[in-house]
Amino acid sequence: MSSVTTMASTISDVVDDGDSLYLAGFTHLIPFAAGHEIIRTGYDDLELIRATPDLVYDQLIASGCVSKVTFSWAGNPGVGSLRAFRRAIEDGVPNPIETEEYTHYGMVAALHAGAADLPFMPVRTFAGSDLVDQSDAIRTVSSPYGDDEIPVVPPIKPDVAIVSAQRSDEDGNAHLWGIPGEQKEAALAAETVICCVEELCSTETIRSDPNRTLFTADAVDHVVEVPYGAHPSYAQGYYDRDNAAYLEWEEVSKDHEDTQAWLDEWVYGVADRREYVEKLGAERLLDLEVDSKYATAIDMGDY
Amino acid sequence: MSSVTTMASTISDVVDDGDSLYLAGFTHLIPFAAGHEIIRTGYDDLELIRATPDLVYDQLIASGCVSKVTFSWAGNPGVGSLRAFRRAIEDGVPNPIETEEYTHYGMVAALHAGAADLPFMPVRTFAGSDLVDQSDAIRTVSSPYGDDEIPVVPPIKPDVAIVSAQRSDEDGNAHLWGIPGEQKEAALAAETVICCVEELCSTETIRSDPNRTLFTADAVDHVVEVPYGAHPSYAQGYYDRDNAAYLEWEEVSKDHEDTQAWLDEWVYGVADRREYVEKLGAERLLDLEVDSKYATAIDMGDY
Amino acid sequence: MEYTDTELMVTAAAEQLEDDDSVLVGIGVPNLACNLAKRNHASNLEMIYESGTIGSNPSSLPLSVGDPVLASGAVGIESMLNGFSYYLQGGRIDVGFLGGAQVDKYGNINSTVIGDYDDPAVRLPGSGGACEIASNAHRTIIISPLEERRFPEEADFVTSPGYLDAETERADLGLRGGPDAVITDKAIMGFDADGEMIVERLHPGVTEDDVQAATGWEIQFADDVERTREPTDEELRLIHEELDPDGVYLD
Amino acid sequence: MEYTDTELMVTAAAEQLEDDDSVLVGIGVPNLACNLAKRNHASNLEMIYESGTIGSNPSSLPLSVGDPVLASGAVGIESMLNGFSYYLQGGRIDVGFLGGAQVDKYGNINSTVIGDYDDPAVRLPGSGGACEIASNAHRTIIISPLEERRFPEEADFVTSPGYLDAETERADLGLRGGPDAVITDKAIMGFDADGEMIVERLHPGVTEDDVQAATGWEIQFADDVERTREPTDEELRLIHEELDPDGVYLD
Repeated sequence: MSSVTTMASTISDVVDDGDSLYLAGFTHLIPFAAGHEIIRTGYDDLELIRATPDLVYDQLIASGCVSKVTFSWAGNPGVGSLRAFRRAIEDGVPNPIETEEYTHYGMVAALHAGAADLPFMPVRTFAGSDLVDQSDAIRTVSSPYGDDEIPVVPPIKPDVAIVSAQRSDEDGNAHLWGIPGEQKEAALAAETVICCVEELCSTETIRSDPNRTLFTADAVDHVVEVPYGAHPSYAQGYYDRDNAAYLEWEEVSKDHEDTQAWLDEWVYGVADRREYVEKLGAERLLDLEVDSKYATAIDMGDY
Repeated sequence: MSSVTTMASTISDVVDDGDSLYLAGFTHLIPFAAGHEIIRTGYDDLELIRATPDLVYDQLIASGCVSKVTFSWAGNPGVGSLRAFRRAIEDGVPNPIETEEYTHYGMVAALHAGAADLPFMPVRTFAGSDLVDQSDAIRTVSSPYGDDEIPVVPPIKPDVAIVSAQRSDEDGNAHLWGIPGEQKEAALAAETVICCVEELCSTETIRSDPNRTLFTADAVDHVVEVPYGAHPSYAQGYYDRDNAAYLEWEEVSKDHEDTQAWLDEWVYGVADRREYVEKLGAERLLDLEVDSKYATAIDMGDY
Repeated sequence: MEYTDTELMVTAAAEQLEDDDSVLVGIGVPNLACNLAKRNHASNLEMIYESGTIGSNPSSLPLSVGDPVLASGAVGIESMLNGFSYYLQGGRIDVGFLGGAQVDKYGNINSTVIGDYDDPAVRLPGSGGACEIASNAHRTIIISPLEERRFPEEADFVTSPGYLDAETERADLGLRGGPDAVITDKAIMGFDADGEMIVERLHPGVTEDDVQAATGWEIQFADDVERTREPTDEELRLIHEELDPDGVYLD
Repeated sequence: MEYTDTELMVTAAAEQLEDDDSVLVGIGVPNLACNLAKRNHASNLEMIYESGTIGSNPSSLPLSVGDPVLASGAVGIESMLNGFSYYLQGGRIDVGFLGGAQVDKYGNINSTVIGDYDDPAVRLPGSGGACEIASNAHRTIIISPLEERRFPEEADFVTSPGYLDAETERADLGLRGGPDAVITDKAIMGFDADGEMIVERLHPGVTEDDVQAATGWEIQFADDVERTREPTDEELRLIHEELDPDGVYLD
């Protein structure tokens, strides 16, 4: 059972230095608001885990709060590389970071093992790849049914997962539509879960469509309502992906000082997400607006 | 890619004697229409697989077309045992059947392994149970991460799966709501898949809500539109479960001759599902009607 | 007010539940017990069914664990695979209810066969999810009438592990929890440190001899065996007027 | 009509696709190639993205594989876990597209590091889903400009297995399929029976010497090397007017 709180109090209450964090999302519903609050709160020894470190991880790394990144694809989707991530690895700027590397499937299979309390998950990937040699985590098991060996991954259980959905009730029963990525598995694998939503809704709304529920209050410890919390990522049906911002980051992040200046302006320079959105301005918000297109209704029946 | 066909032609085209069949569903959307067509078509060496053999498997067994049942719980839900199933095992009437036994989780994990092409799936069940001794299928694997041994199940890949949904397009992209059971895993694990739907819908309806899609045309070979195809099971939002019929079966099935008489009347005595529904009569259908209760709309956005 | 054995089992089972428990609910007595607890001392009880419905709030009594009334108005619905993987195996179920044809001295349960597996006298339905409930719930509550044939010293077949042979540790086999209570129509039993069943409460009017006569081994009695609390008038009213107005399970 | 290298790569990649193929689509050339094929010879092509969208029918070009335009109007959307488990590993993907910083003689691809893994000259994004695409798709198509630094005899790091060392059998490691074609800006290569890359078509105006000069090993040429077909006017019109009207990938 969870409680509805503000982002600032939730982050400072929940996230301790030394924790492993999973900010979930595959392109969709990436919790930028939470990431920025983590930067403002100030840490220096966080392990960030995530299949697809995105701009938000680049920003966290640039701010100096990260000591390790566990990942499977660290890039700016459709644009290029993550330059702060690379600077940390290639040049130790602002600090060296350790890395642990999976493939996408290896990563989500490991989260599944964490969520389902399995000692390992078998995957038909890694064989023939040098990734095996770089990781003690990836091992093999002989099938007892006469097949050859199959690679396995161990469970990943982050200390904290920050997951998102378009709407949830105050308990954290959450409806998500569009691309779910690994939000569910991250929520179920983590010790403590913060759920960020575009809007709170009634439990009746959730109960009207239980098949839409991606994870239930069981998995959630804190609910934070944070409109536009995913910008420049997007919330399906609420606002568009700000692709221009992803392209801009490629320029901003080329240089460490420019990156710091960006953080000063857009993260340290605002108190919270509301100020960030005000700073974005109405014109940008209007550009990201999307016309409505409702799903065809389904009848659950009044049993 | 699939084609829309009639139940009779589909069953006779697809199901061969000696095949293993999975008629999917957990209480919800059980394909009785397909089961009755299998009885009418006439076989004598089918392997029936399913977590929850229901009345439809009892009827198939009573008709003499079954040589083996692989299952995890063989009962009349909320009522009692499956009496034809028991007669076959305890007394060899109408013919002896072989059995292979799992637990629910073991069964769906085995289907998952079949669907995902894994050589096995680990499960934290079976340890300490005598079920292990009765099955060569359940084995153990040592975790390479220092844990103890964990039981594993092999993949189950039925020759034919008959799955159901409330609606699909002509290609077999299917929307299901309510209890999904193991419909998805069965559809993905089987070699050939027949999808039974209450109604065909446009692809636009499917595309309006892609998160509602339980399985796609990829998995489906034949689509059959068969209203009331699940009776006396139910289709959420379409009609209620006919609990009276489940209670009646407890009486009918006590005696092999009574069971045969029932099959003569309700299966052999009708040409197809339409005649069965006509025979049920309007009053029964009205009793099973359910008032509408629509899910709260979601906006996918017109991107 | 008069009450039946079943009603006493319902109120006794309800007492085993704590507020905020996640319960994997079965049909019959467990369903009534959960709904009773939810209306009294455990308003935050989360009811999950084997069919995958989570937070079900049924407006009428379901016949099976997969009735549509459990899906309509639930807070979530999982596939069997996800339900068993994430809720049971993942450790999110506090309490599971179990029944069976035989319950033995160490809480092992048989719901598979009476007699020989390969040539059974009675072929029972099988495990279903019982083996995983017994293996993965944090605690299990067994519900069964107390009869000698139902409580043999050793079950013909162990479908769902209890405390095994009382020597093997459940944890060594990777098993979570274990049987916590046995609710019968004559007494309520718990388990001692070795995992052997022990009578803790006798129902009103029942003697130790009555219990021993209905048990297939020399059963232990706690030093301070107490009397089971009788259902209150309010509990009986709730059960009859609200939970099972049609008397599906109580007549 | 005039055309660019990229346009030729798009039409050449489109030709590799067959009707009814399920394709795991990447951004850029693969996306344009799939959409072109779908409008021409492969109207039943099923486009699946790594983000889990199935049967996407984007009304505009996505910047990433997870853009909302790929979700809205898809026939289905899977979680990453299900997408990789059931579509890729389950064997439902006929064709996967791959790129990378290095492609070696046997079609092994590096998208991890240039230089030493522990002290890299360039840290690349990593596998993402590339290793599983290379391992599980029934055939893969590699897209890359042909440059000596991009086509070394041996990759600095094998992220995604091709034909390995040409001695180990892919099937012995449990790997499905393998690289089928390499589409570059100078030529199209296939693989011989041993799994070694072999030039099969030269683009118009390109010589064998041009190809050899841009390759890090002595590359084989087929006996009957042909010329790559030029894009037709209709293909170029489709690409420019319908598929990439804003010139996102083609300018």
